[in-house]
Order: sequence, then structure tokens, then C-alpha cells
Amino acid sequence: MLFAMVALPLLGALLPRLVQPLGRRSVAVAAALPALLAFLLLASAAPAVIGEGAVWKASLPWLPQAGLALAFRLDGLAWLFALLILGIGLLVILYGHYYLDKRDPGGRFFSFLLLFMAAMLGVVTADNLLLLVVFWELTSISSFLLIGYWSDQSAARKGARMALTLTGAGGLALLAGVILIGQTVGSYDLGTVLESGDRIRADSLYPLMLSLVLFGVFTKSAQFPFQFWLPHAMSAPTPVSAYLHSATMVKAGVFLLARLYPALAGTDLWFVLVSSAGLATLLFGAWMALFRHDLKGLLAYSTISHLGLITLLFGLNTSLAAVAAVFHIINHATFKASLFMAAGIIDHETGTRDIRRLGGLRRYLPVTAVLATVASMAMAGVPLLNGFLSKEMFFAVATETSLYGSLHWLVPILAVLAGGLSVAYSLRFVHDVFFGEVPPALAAHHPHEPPYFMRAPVEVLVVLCLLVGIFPAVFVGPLLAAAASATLNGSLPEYSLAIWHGFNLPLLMSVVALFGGILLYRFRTPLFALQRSWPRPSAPQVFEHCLQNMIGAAGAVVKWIDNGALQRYVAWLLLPVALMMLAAIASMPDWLGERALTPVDGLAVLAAVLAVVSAVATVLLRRRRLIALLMISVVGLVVSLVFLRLSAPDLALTQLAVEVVTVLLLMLAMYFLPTRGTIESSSWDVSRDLFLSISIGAGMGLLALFAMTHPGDTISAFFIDNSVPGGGGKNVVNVILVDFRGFDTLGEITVLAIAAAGIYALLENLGLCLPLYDPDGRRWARERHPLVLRVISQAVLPIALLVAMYILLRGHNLPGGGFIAGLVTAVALVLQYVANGVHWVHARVPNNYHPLVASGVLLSALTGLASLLFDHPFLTSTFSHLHWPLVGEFELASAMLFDLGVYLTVVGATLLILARLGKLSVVEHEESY
Amino acid sequence: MEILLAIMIAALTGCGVYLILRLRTFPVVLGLTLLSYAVNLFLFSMGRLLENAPAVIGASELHADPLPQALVLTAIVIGFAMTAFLMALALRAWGEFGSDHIDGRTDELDPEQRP
Amino acid sequence: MTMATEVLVSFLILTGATFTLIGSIGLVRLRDFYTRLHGPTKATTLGVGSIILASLVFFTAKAGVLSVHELLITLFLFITAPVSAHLLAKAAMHRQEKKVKNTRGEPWQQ
Amino acid sequence: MMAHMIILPVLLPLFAGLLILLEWRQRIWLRRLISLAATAALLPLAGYLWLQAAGGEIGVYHLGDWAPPFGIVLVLDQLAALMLLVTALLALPVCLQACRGEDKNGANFQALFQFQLLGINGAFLTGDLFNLFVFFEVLLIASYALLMHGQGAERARAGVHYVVLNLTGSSLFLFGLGLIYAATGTLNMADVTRVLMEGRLVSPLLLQIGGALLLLVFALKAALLPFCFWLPGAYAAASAPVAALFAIMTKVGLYAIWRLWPLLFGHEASPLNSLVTPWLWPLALLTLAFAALGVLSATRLATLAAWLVLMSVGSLMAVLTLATEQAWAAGLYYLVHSTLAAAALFLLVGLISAQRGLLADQLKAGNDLPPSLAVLFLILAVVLVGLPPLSGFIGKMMLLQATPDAIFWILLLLASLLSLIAFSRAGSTVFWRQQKDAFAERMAVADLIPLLLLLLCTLVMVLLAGPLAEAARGIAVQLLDSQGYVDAVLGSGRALP
Amino acid sequence: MLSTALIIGFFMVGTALMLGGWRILIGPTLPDRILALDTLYINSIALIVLFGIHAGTSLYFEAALLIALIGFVSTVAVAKYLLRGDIIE
Amino acid sequence: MKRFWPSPLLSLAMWCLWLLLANDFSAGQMVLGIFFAWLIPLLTEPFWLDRPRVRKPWKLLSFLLLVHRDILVANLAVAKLILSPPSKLRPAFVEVPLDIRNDFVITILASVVSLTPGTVSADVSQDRTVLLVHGLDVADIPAMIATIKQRYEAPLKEIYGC
Ligand code: NA
Ligand code: NA
Repeated sequence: MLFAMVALPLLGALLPRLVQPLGRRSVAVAAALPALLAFLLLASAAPAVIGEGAVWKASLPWLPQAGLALAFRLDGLAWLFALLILGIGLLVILYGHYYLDKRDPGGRFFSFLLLFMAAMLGVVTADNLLLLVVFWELTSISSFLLIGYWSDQSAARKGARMALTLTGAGGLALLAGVILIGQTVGSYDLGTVLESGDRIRADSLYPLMLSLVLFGVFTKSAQFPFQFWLPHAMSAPTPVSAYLHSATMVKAGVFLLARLYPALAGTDLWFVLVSSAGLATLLFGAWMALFRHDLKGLLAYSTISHLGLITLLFGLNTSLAAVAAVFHIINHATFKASLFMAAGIIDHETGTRDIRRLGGLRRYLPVTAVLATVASMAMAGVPLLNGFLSKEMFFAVATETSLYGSLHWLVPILAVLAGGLSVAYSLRFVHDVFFGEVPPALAAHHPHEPPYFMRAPVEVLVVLCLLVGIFPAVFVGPLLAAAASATLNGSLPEYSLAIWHGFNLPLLMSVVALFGGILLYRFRTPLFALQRSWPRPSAPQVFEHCLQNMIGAAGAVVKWIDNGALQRYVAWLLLPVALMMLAAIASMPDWLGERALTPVDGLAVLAAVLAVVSAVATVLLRRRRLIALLMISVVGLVVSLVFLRLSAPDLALTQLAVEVVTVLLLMLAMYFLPTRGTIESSSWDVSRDLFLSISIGAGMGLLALFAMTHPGDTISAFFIDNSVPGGGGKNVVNVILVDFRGFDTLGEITVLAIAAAGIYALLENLGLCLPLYDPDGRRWARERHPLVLRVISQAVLPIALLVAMYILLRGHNLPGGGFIAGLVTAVALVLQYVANGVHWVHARVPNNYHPLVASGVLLSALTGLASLLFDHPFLTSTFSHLHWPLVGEFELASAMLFDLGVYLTVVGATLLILARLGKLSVVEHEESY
Repeated sequence: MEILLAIMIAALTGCGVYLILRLRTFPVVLGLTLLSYAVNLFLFSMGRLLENAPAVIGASELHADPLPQALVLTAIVIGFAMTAFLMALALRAWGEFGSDHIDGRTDELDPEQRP
Repeated sequence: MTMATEVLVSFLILTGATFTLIGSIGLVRLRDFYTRLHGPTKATTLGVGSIILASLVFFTAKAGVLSVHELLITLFLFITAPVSAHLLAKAAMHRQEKKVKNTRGEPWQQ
Repeated sequence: MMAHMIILPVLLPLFAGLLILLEWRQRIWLRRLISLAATAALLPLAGYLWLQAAGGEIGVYHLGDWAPPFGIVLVLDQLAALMLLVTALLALPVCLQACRGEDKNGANFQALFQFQLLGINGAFLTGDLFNLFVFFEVLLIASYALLMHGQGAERARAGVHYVVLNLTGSSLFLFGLGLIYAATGTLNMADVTRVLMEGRLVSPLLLQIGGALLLLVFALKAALLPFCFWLPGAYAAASAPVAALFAIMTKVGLYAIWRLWPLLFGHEASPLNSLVTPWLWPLALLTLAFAALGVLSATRLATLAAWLVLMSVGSLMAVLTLATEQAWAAGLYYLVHSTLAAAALFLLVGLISAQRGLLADQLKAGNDLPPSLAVLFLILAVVLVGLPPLSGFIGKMMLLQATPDAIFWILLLLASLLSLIAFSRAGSTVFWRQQKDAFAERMAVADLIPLLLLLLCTLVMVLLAGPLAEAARGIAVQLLDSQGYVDAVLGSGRALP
Repeated sequence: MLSTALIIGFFMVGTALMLGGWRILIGPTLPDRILALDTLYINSIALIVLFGIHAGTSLYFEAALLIALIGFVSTVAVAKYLLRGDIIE
Repeated sequence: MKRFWPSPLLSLAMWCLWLLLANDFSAGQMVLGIFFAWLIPLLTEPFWLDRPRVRKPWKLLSFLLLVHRDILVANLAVAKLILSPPSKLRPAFVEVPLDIRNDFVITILASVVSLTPGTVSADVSQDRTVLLVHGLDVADIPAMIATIKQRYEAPLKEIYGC
């Protein structure tokens, strides 16, 4: 049933949006229905909860690991708030139906309203702190949507953002506080938490918890110094203001104070923080309210002030004060909601909310006038009205408070002052609007009473004010008792709900406040002048300004850290490496290990010198790019010779072949790119780069030396032993590539294939203009395809193919293999492009190499897949030695097929890449592949 | 021999790193090429050095560690693919913003060099 | 391996190495590109050629069976080397690289 | 035959990609069909593998029937299974979205997309360090190409940065691998750990440097400050589906660290333990802070999304370094959430840009937008800022509960506040400040389906938060048991020939 | 005797390599440098074959063969670049 | 026939090449060689320009011997030149008028000229009528032209009958 109560508005939130097509009335009904049902459910709980003071609970597990559960409780306090939420909610819906303009999308409005209603219900009925936070944040979101309802108004957007930012921040703080509490208590279950108040207060983190929670509370309830968002939330439609910013959302804060009162209250810290915030808010709100010209503004500030009052009461740390607080919550909700609606009616009928443009309205809306007057009297705390009672209580506890040490007399004084102010602004609300003479503009507007059902809610609330005010014990006694006892977790203090307590200090204070207020209003003009003389920065402007500065600062910091220069990014990446290397060099025990050095000879020295010199030359001559290219190919040549010398013929072959293709590649690119670079790096950059390169180079060199001279046993012995018996090949390197680690090779050729496909896509419709002159400004030579080159390249092709086949076949047993063979083939074919041009070649071979690449990888992959048929893992190899007459003994190995796949891939990929680059200069249209 | 190889690795790595830190795409490509040479030598040297001991069964009694060789082969292929892609990307960048600056800055570029 | 073959192999090696060296000396010593272009042909032809022969003889003698695949190297070089020289010459002429004064005849415009 | 299921997440995209390349008549519908079919098939497959792994037993697959440490192994533990599942969940919507027309803006998109999946899945499955390198290269080269898909100057710039950085990273990766091989004489992850535990290291120094280099490379992939500068540009420049797919890419780097943490980086016997661990925590926090500033300063929706990705990286790296059961459980939940949510946002940004013409995704007042987009944006904002009741909040809550550190709390809470501000500004600018004259294009419902699928996932993450958290706990427990991993991988090897 | 001859041979070819390297460094013209690189390739063929004899194995033969077969391609490409800029047209 | 076995001579060459490569004259290699000797010419056929048929194979052999002899001799001569002071060289660009017109044969001629040390064929005129030769040390230009034409061009012309 508790679930139902929360779920109804939650799910019902969809309803209005859905029935929107059916017209405004049905929208309103659809909105009212879930609320009404929930209300009935609540009412049905009254006998038990209010009558017997029972506590209804319901719970479902959600995230036990985090202590989050869908747990609800309905005790007196929850019931009271639920009543406010649902009761006033219903009235607001009724009112809103008439308030909203025909053009406004009512569906959206009521959906948000119901969503908010559900969230509030969740907050007040949550029996799990984390769940409470969940709903708490939901109220922020839905109120953001409601405030920003008229999204085309800048004020609405700003107000909404400001509200969301503050309440959102509060919510985060609350979350942190709640988690801290939960971790201290060891549970997020509300009951447990309320029981273990002493443990919480004793905990070293209590101050932190308290401040976090209070931050949440104060932001939500617009307590000083966070009050400024509330008035600007008034740009919301009046029903919203009436609902959120008088009756409910802002009460969520004080609700939490009440809820956690047993767990957190009772310490000096609590008193200082809560009561001083409350007191400040009380006075500030009352003062500001007096000077508002906007009706809703006035009400908003008075709301702030009353919330301050409630907060102050909770802060006083006496159970009586807590009771008073709860009582005032009830009263304030009733009169403030009715006043908001009255203001809405006035706005609706006159088209303005500016007090200065209003007056004498009693002639046009007599009934509304009466209602508003009564309600404001309640607000002012005039006897026989509910406001009076709670104010009396307030004064009573204020006089009894012994805190603030020597300043204990301060509280009552300020209380009276606040009371006086509230009388003053109430008076202003009534007198300036309904009495005095009518401004001509207004008269022209011909205001009249609103439709009955728009006024009815106000009437209901005002009647409540009276009833409670006159017969408190009857109409509010049980409710107050239940709520208060729930707040105090059982123990109720002694208090009496009577209009007359005899002549005592509180009564005197009331009288003083009453007449003081009247005087204040009478002589308000100097006060207005005084007020006007103060600087009044508008909160949204300040807020936006701060926000903009913050964003600007953030942007600046980001720009400062990330300046968008790749050079710096790479430097950042390499800096740790350099540092590591320096550390390694420093900590290196012995560079030369026990392993004997292999003998050096002149030739080796010579090769090393050649390589080093060429590498350095590459760096120095990098700006003369062709020369740099030649230099780097010298390095490549030497590297392959080194591989050869150090018993790695396969590497040497591969390196040599790749070398040639790379040169072709770079030549192709160099045609388009500028051939001379410019000097740009600053000297600081250069020194930084030198530091990085030298330290990393030295480090890597020394590490290599260290590793080479410190032998260790590796898994390689296995490969050497199993190459022939297990892999059927004598060339262990090749067997590793196609068998032991064939999976790597499959990935490797896939990389090649992807690169080819990617480059193809990358260079699609890339229009580069062709240089007409060479770097020295010379026209290019006339002859496109020199005769000798053409003929020889044709002669080379078949030979190269033959050699490729030879290298491919022997690869398994001798240096060679698919990759080298593929490169040889590719080079021979690219040579055809070079010698005869694209058109000539593409007239002779299919010019789309994608299928070739794909089929290559496919062949290798399928070879691997075949083993699955025999339920062997992917890539399990097999081989056998056949004996044919005449041919003799020869070997067939699945690995060879795999290598063939490698071969095809390499041929295809290399051709795809180089031909694509070559075609860049060939003007022709081809459809995208 | 180890010392010589170490020196080569050091030199190639250093030069490669320095070139990678340049401002134009072409030197960067050269730098990565140099660096991959260095990496290959380095990876290869991790199998320790042996002369006249190719990892071919029956060709010699001693065999150099074949695993790093296989790894280097894979590395060479992948390196080639990557160099090719980067080169193509450099062309694309040159075509897109008429500058071979690695950040695509078009200032300080003499006009007739624009594509 | 008999003394004779060893002598033969050593001789061939030395010849080859000598001509290879001379080729490169020419590369350094000669005055202009066009004359330098002649240097490497030594290395290509006689230099590599006789070293190849050395290898051929050596392995044939070592294994006892005829090992002739070394010849392929020379064959391939004979096919490919002239193209390099040809294109380089064309490139040099295109770039109007300067020639020594006493050269008779004119390089062609490309 | 069931034993071979482990290899399918690799083979499926491989063959799909190859078939698409093979399809020489360039029939776009056929390519889409192949790609969609393969991607869709990944989902049940990943589900099946998840169920396999959920039992707690680690599946080991000997490629080429060669026993580890000699052959390459695929290892399917719960973490790998989870990552596969997330990838599959992500891939399908993205593929669908791409098929709505984005794939026509350049050549070979579908093939590259499949290869990207191949690389990612392979990286998640492999138990061999060098093979991990290979799959990293596969997914990188594919990502290079995908990033450039559709071309344009911005992508070219971002592309050059991304490619050069990662190529440098790959070189470092190889240096690191070499050193680890020199130090341990093996490449198999489990075997490395065994060598560690048996104290058979050639030299701790070699392993330290090697491991540190690997960690550096992974940090680059995961985009940890100060190696993260490539990310905002690249992700913001990429086309919507690509960016959405990239949401998993940073997680691959994180995964690698996570995988090797119990085995190498954080192992008590490891000389790296004391060396690298102290560095990661502050860097993670700095990343978080930096990302928060970035989110606030974003001037485009795509950039905002990119910074959010970075933010998740920071938080995840932080909890990763804690290496406690609770922290890792929270982290894993958050990882899944952040990946899916970020991807969804990238898709949404794509839809929004499509509606706003030249204005694209810039945070400026534009034309009227379909309310459906507004609602989706609101929901995603709630998810990503970490507001209740959606997955972001749950993730954030678990992170906070798992991390007993004030600075982390402050940063995380501040970060979500800043993103709240950023989102409210962005949303109110794009959706509320509209010039009424401009009208909204019609929104095809089909365009929303991929996005809705992703949102559905996050919703499920909320409803099933309990069971999921339990599963995450299970993964963390299994992950922390390095001995168990080693035994599972090496113990189950067949008798060596 | 053979070993002596080999040592001398290595020395001479090595010197040849050095001279080639020198020419690449100093140029002066681009064709000179290219020619020098080409010579370097050819000299390394000689070196490899000598090394094969020295090692007594024919495993290194393919390397020499490969250079002889496709080594000229890069020379051709660069020369073509000097002539036409566009090596594939 | 022509379609399945385009060029017997090329096939023969391929076969020999294969055996040389394999460095092994076993039956298996011969069979394999036959296969490739058939396959590769078939695949590369489209790439061949018009290749003149060899009319007098035996002449070809003697020509090859002649060329090798010249190469040997020239090597010694040029070696002396290189080691002698460079100033004494008499380089020259010599334009050799061509009688043969066939591209293939012209290329062979050019190659032979380049292979014999002391001369490099620097260019062939567009209309295939003149071969530009650079001589390292040319005493008498007409004599050199005559030598090239008689020693090399004539035999080639005879061999290919063009
Ligand atoms: Na430069
Ligand atoms: Na071209």
C-alpha cells in the first residue's frame, strides 16, 4: 500500500502526457486521479497511524551490497507531510487547470507535477537513507523542469539552472553525509540510524556528517546564505510556486531536520549551525519580503522567513521547540499555499503582480479579498488564526532558550522584530492590493472574480486556517501529536494547544509584534528609501557571472594544460620513459653480466659506425628530405646486414624487402608533400627533445647490453626441439610464425589487410594538386616511361615470380616464407606500375585488390579453421611426407597453405596501398569501394 | 659485439625519438621508421647473440633463440603497415589543411607550397 | 678441399674484392657524376662476379656436388644494374649536373 | 565442439570483415547484412560465454593445440566474459546506427567496424602478452581508419595526433615486451607470474622497466593524465557511431591494466608493486579533476561527451589501484555503466547534430528539436551526471562507499556537480533556447532504436543492480586470485610432446 | 690461406662500403648520393657472399639474391622521382 | 596451344632458372620446375611487349661469350684509368645512331654497353634512332661508335633478325 502510494503518482506521471490529445479537461482529470487515489490510501492509513500512532512499513531489496533498499515507512511525521503533499497537491492541480493558458502544453506540466509529487512522497516516506537521497534528487530534477516550464523566458531558464545547481550540490553533500552516517552506523535503515544517535554524535566524523547533511537541508529549504535561489524560482507558473516553493519542496529541508532530529540533534554544533542559520533566514526573509513589489516575490521571501523560523525552532534543541516547529510547518503550509493561489488569481485577473500597479481590488474581487485578508492575518499571526498559535509557541520557547550564553536575551528580541516585520508585509500585501484607490490602468482591465473552482482551493485552505486557529485541539491535536512524537522518536514533551494561556511574556511579545508591525507599515517610506540605498545585486546575474567566470577559468586551465600541440603530447608520453631510463642507469648493478661477449671484428665496427653516422645524418639532414630518405635506407641496409651476421637470415631478408617497399612508399608521398622543411622548434623545445632522446637512447642501449649479457632460460628450447617433430619444418622461426604462434601471424596479416582497406578509404576523393616543377623549380622531364626501364621491368617480372615461389616453398625449412615472397612479388608488380603507369597495368590486371587481400587472410584463417572439423583447436597444424613415383619424397604441411595465405595477403595489401598512392596523381573517376 | 649492438640501438632510438618530436609529418614518419629499426634490434637482442647459429635445424649445432626473431618479423610487418598508414594520413592531412604541420597549422607556409 | 681449389677460391676472392674496392674508389675519386657513374660497374661485373665464382667453387668443392645457384646473382645483376645506371644518367642530365670541362659532346635535354 | 566457442568472438568478426572485403561488387545492403548478422550473433555468443564463465571456472583454449606457455592461449574468465558482453551490447546498436546511412560516408566502413571488434575481443581474450600486442595493433589500425571515416580537416588533425601517439606507444610496448621476455624468458601472462612467484627472474630491473613501459602504454590507451590529450579531440572529431564504439576503447587499456594488476603490476612478489602503484593514484585523481574542468569548459556536445569518457577513466583508475574486492566490484559496475552511457550520448549527439544542420552540436541556440530528443537528452544527463535513480547514481554511490579517501570523494562529488552544471547549461541552450521560426525535421523512430537499446541496458542495470553487483563482486574475487589464474592456465596444459 | 684471403677480402669490401657511405654523405649532387646507395647495395652483395664462404653455409645466399633482384627498384624509384616527380603515373 | 603455353622459350628459361635456384637437380624439383615453367609465363603473358623471336640461338651464345670477354678486358683497362690521375681522362657524350628498331633489342644493346666498363648508355632518343653513350675515356669518338655498332649491334641484329 505504501508502494502504491508512491507508485501511483510516479506511474500516473505518464498519464497526462498520454491523454493530452483528449483535451485539457481530461488532462487535469488524468493528473488528479492518481493523486486522489494516493490521497485516499493515505486517508485510509489515518486511523492506524494518527490514531494508534502505528508505523507502517514496506520494503523490497534493491541493492543490498550498497545498503540500498526500496524501504518505506509511514509514521506520524511522514503522514503529515504526505498529507500536505497530496492534499495541497490536489488543490494545486485543480487550481492549475484553470490557471494554465490554453496554449500551454498542460500534459507536460501535470506530468512534471505528478513526478514531483511522487518524488516528495518518496522523500517523506523513505525508510532507507540512500533511498531518501534518491527521491531527494528527484525532487530537484522535477522542480528544475517545472521552474523552466516556460522555457522561452530567459528568466525561467536562469532561475531553473540556479535552483538545480544549488539543490543539486546540496543533494551531493547529502549523499556524502548519508554514506558517512551509514558507514558509521553500519546500516542505512532509518530506524537503526535513529536508534543510534549517540554513536553518530560520538563519532569523530560527526561534524563532517552534520555539516554535509545541513548543507543539503539549507540549500533545499533556502536557508541563509543559500536563500537566493528561491525568489528566482518564482518565474515558474504560480501553481508551481504555490506547491513547490511554499508547501512542499522547500519543506523537504525542514522535513529532513525533523527526520534526523533524533540522530543528529542535541549537540552544540547542531544548535549553533541550525539556529543561527534559521535566525538569520527568519530576519533576512522578513526584511526582504517587506520591500518586494512583486506579490510572489513578497510571498517567496516570507516563505524563506518562515522556513527560517522553523529551522530556528529545530535548532533550539528543545523538544518543545521541535513540536512548535512541526506545528508551524502545518500552519505555514496552509496559509502560504492559499496566499500563493490568491496571488495567482490576482495575476490571472489583472495581468500584473506588481503591488504598485494594484489597489482597491476589493471592489472587483470581494471574495478573494476576504480570503486573502484572512490568510495574511494568519501569516501575520493574528489571534484566532492558526499562525497565531505556532507563533505563540515560538515566542514561548524563544524566551526559555538559555543558549547563546550571555546573549540569550537576543533570541526573543529578534523573534519579536521578525514578528513585527511579518505583520508589516502581511499588511502591505492586503492593504496595497485590495484597499486604497484603483489605478486607472487596472480599472480599464475590468478584473472580476475567477471561475469558482479556481477559487475553491483557496477557500478550503482559509477555512482550515480558521478551524485550526479556533479549535486547535480538535482539528490538529492528534496529527500534531503523532507527527511530533515521530519526530522526537517517541518522547513527547508537555504542551497545550489553546488559544489563551493567560497574560504572559509570549502574549506580550505578540502584541508588541502586532503593533510594531503596524507602525512599521505606517512609516515604511523611509525604510524603502533606506532599502533602496543598499546595493541589490540580482542573484541570477551574480550567479551567471560567477558561473561564466568559472567556465572561463576552467577553459583557461584546460587550454594551459592541453595546448593542442602534438609535440608536447609526445613529450609527455616520453618523459616517464626518460625518467625510468635515468633511474635504471643510476640503479644498474653491473652492465656487463657473466655471459661472455661475442668477439668483435673490424667489419662489425664499420657497420656500426655506418649505421650510427647515417642515423645522425638522417636527423641533421631531415629538412632536405630526399637525402634524409637515402640516409635512412642506409640504416635499413646495415640493420639487415646485422641480422644476417647475427644468425637471423629471415629477418635480414624481410628487412631488405620491406626496405624497398618503404622507399617506394615514401617516394610516392614525397611527390606531393613539400620537400623542404622549415625550422620552427624553439631552443627550449630542442633542448627538451635532446634530453628525452639522449636519455631514452642511452637507457635502451644499456638495458639491451644488460639483457644480452645476463642469460636466462627461456621457453625457446621447446620450439627448437619440437620444430621438426611437432611442426614439420626445419626453419624454427618460420615454424613459430606459421604454427607455434600462427595466431600472431594471422593477426599480423589482418593488420596488413586492415591497413590496406583503411588507407584505401583514407585516400578516397583526396584532391591534391600536382607540382608542375621539381623542388628546384625545374620542369619535369618529358619522357614518362623510359624504354630501358619498361623492357627490363617486364623481364624482371617472371623471374621475380619464380624467385617468390621458390622463397615461399622453402620457407618452412630454410630462410624465406610467405611474407618475403609476397613482398618480392609485390615489388615486381609495383615496378610494372613505375615503368608503365597505372592505366597500362590496370589494363592487364584487375585493379581492385580488396578481394585478393581478403582471400589471402581468408585462406590462412580457413586453414586454421579446418582443424576444428577434427575437433582440434583452431590453427592446429598437420603435415605428412608423401612419396610419389618419379617425384620422390616431399612434404605437405597445412602450414604451407597458411603461408600461402600470408603470401597472397602481402601481395594484395602492398599493391592496394602503393597503387592507391600512385593513383592519387592519376585523374580518373572511380566509384567508392 | 654486444656493445656495438647496444651502441647502435642507443643511436637509432635516440635519433628516432628526436625525429618523432619534430613539427612536420615527414620527419615524424622518418623518426618512427628509425625507432622501429631500433625496436627490432632491441627485441632481437633480447634473445642474446649467437654467431653462425641460425635457428635452422641441421644447419648448425648451436641455435640462436628463434622466438625473438619471430616476434621481430611480426613487428616488422606491423611496423610497415603502420608507416604506410601514417604516410597516407600525412597526405590526407596535407590535402585537408594545406600544411604538413603535425597540428595542421597553416601559418608560416610559403603560398606556392600549398596544394 | 684441395690446395688447388683453395688457391683458386682465394684468388677469386681477392680479385673480386679488389675490383669492388676500385669501383668505390672511382666513386670517390672521379671528378663529376658522369665519370663516377662508371665506377660501380666494376663492382657489379667483375667484382661481384668473381666473388660469386669463388663461392661457386668453394661450395662445389665443399659439398662435392655442383653448386651453381650463385650464378643467378650475377645474372640478376647483369639484368638490373644497367637500368639503375641508365636512369641515374637520365636524372643527372635532367638536373643538368655539371660535367668536367674536357667532356666532349653534350648531355641531352630531358 | 563447445570447447571451441571461446575462439568464436575472434573468428566471427574476422570472417565477417573478410567477407565484406571479398564482396567486390560493393553492394552496400549485402555488406550491412553481413555486418549486422555478425554483430547480432556476437550477443548470444557473449551471453553463452558469460554463463560459462559465471560458474567461476576459467576456460583455457590452446591455439594450435600447443600447451602454454609455448603456444598462445585464450583465457575466458569472468572479467573477459564481461568485457565481451559489454562489447557485444555496445556493438549492435552502434552497427544499427551506422547502417542508417553513416557507413556510406566513406569506404570499407563495415569491414573496418568488424575488424575493430576483432581487435577488441581478441585483446579481452588473449592470455599471451605478445598476442595482446598484436590485437592492440589490430584494434588500433582499425580505429585509425574508423576515426578518419568521413574525413574532414578536424578528423585529419585529430587523426595525426592519435596515430603518432599510439605508434610511439606501440614502440614502447615492444621495448617493454622485449624486457619482460629477457627477464622471465616467457610471454604467457600466467607464466610470467609463475616465474615471479618462483623467484626465477633474471633481473628485477628488467622486469621493472618492462612492466612499467607496458603500464605506460596501457595508460596511454586508457587516457590517463598526462597521456590523455589525444582523447577529447579524437572522440569529438569521430563520426557518431565511431565515437560510440570508441567508448569501449579506453576501457581496453583499463582492462589490460586490470588483467595484469594481480598477475604483474600489483602482485606482492613483483618488483613493480612498489614502483608503479604510488604513481597511479594521484594521476587518476588528476585525470578526474582535469576531466571535470574539461566537461565544464566544453563548447560542443561531442566534446562534452568525450570529457565525460575521460572522467570515467579517472574514477575507474582510482578504484583500480585500491585493489580491494569492494572497490573492484564497484569499478566493474561503473565501467559497464559508463561505457554504455557514453556510447548512448555519442549516438544522441549524432542525432541532434543531424537535426541542427550547420550548427551541428555546438552549444548555441538553434532550431526547434523533436521533444523525443529532449527527453532522451534529459535521461542521459541524469544517467551520466549520476543523478538518481539511474545507473550513474548507483555506480557513483558504490564508488564512494568503496573508496575511503576524502580527496577522491571531494573530486568525484565536485566532478558530478560540474557535469550537472554543464549538462543543465547544454540542455537549456540546445533544447530551450530555440528560435521558434526554425522548424524541426521529422524524427524517424527507427533512428532512435539503437539509442533506446543502449538506454534499455542502463535501465536493466538499475533494476538488476543487486544481482549485477553480486556478479561484479564475483569477478573481483576471481580476479584477485592470481594463483587460481596461474593454475587454471598452466595447470590445465596437456602433456608436452 | 683461404682465411687470410677472406680477411683481406672483408677488409677491401668494407673499405668500399665506407667509401660509398662517404659519397652518400658528401654528395654533392643527388644523383651522386643515389649512385652511392646503389653501390652500397651491390657491395653488400659481395660482403654477404664472402660471409657465406666464411661461415661455410649457403643460408645467406638468398639475401644476396634478393638484393640483386629487387635492390635496384629503390634506385629506379628515386631516379624516376628526380625525373618526373611522380613515380607511378 | 598458344593460349595454354604462350612462350616455350621463356618456359625453358624459367625451368633452368628454377633448377638453378633450387640448386638441386632431383626429379622432384624438375617436376615442380615444369609446373612453374608453365604457370608463370602464362600469368605474365599480358605484360610482355612484342618480343622478337631468336633466329640464331647459337649466335646468341657466342655473343654472350664475346660480351663477357669484353667485360673482363674493359674492367682491367678502366681499373687502370680510375687509379691514374683523373685529369688524364677524356670523357665524352657519344651519340650512336641505331639501325635496330626493336625496343627489346635496343634495351639489350644499351645494357651491354652499360655493362662493359668505360661506357654507360645514358639515353635513347624518343624515336629510337639514337643511343646516347657516355664514355669514361674516349680517344676517338667515331671509332667508338663503330666498335659499338660492329661488336654489339650487328650480332644482335643478326640474332634477332631485325
Ligand atoms: Na621539418
Ligand atoms: Na602517382
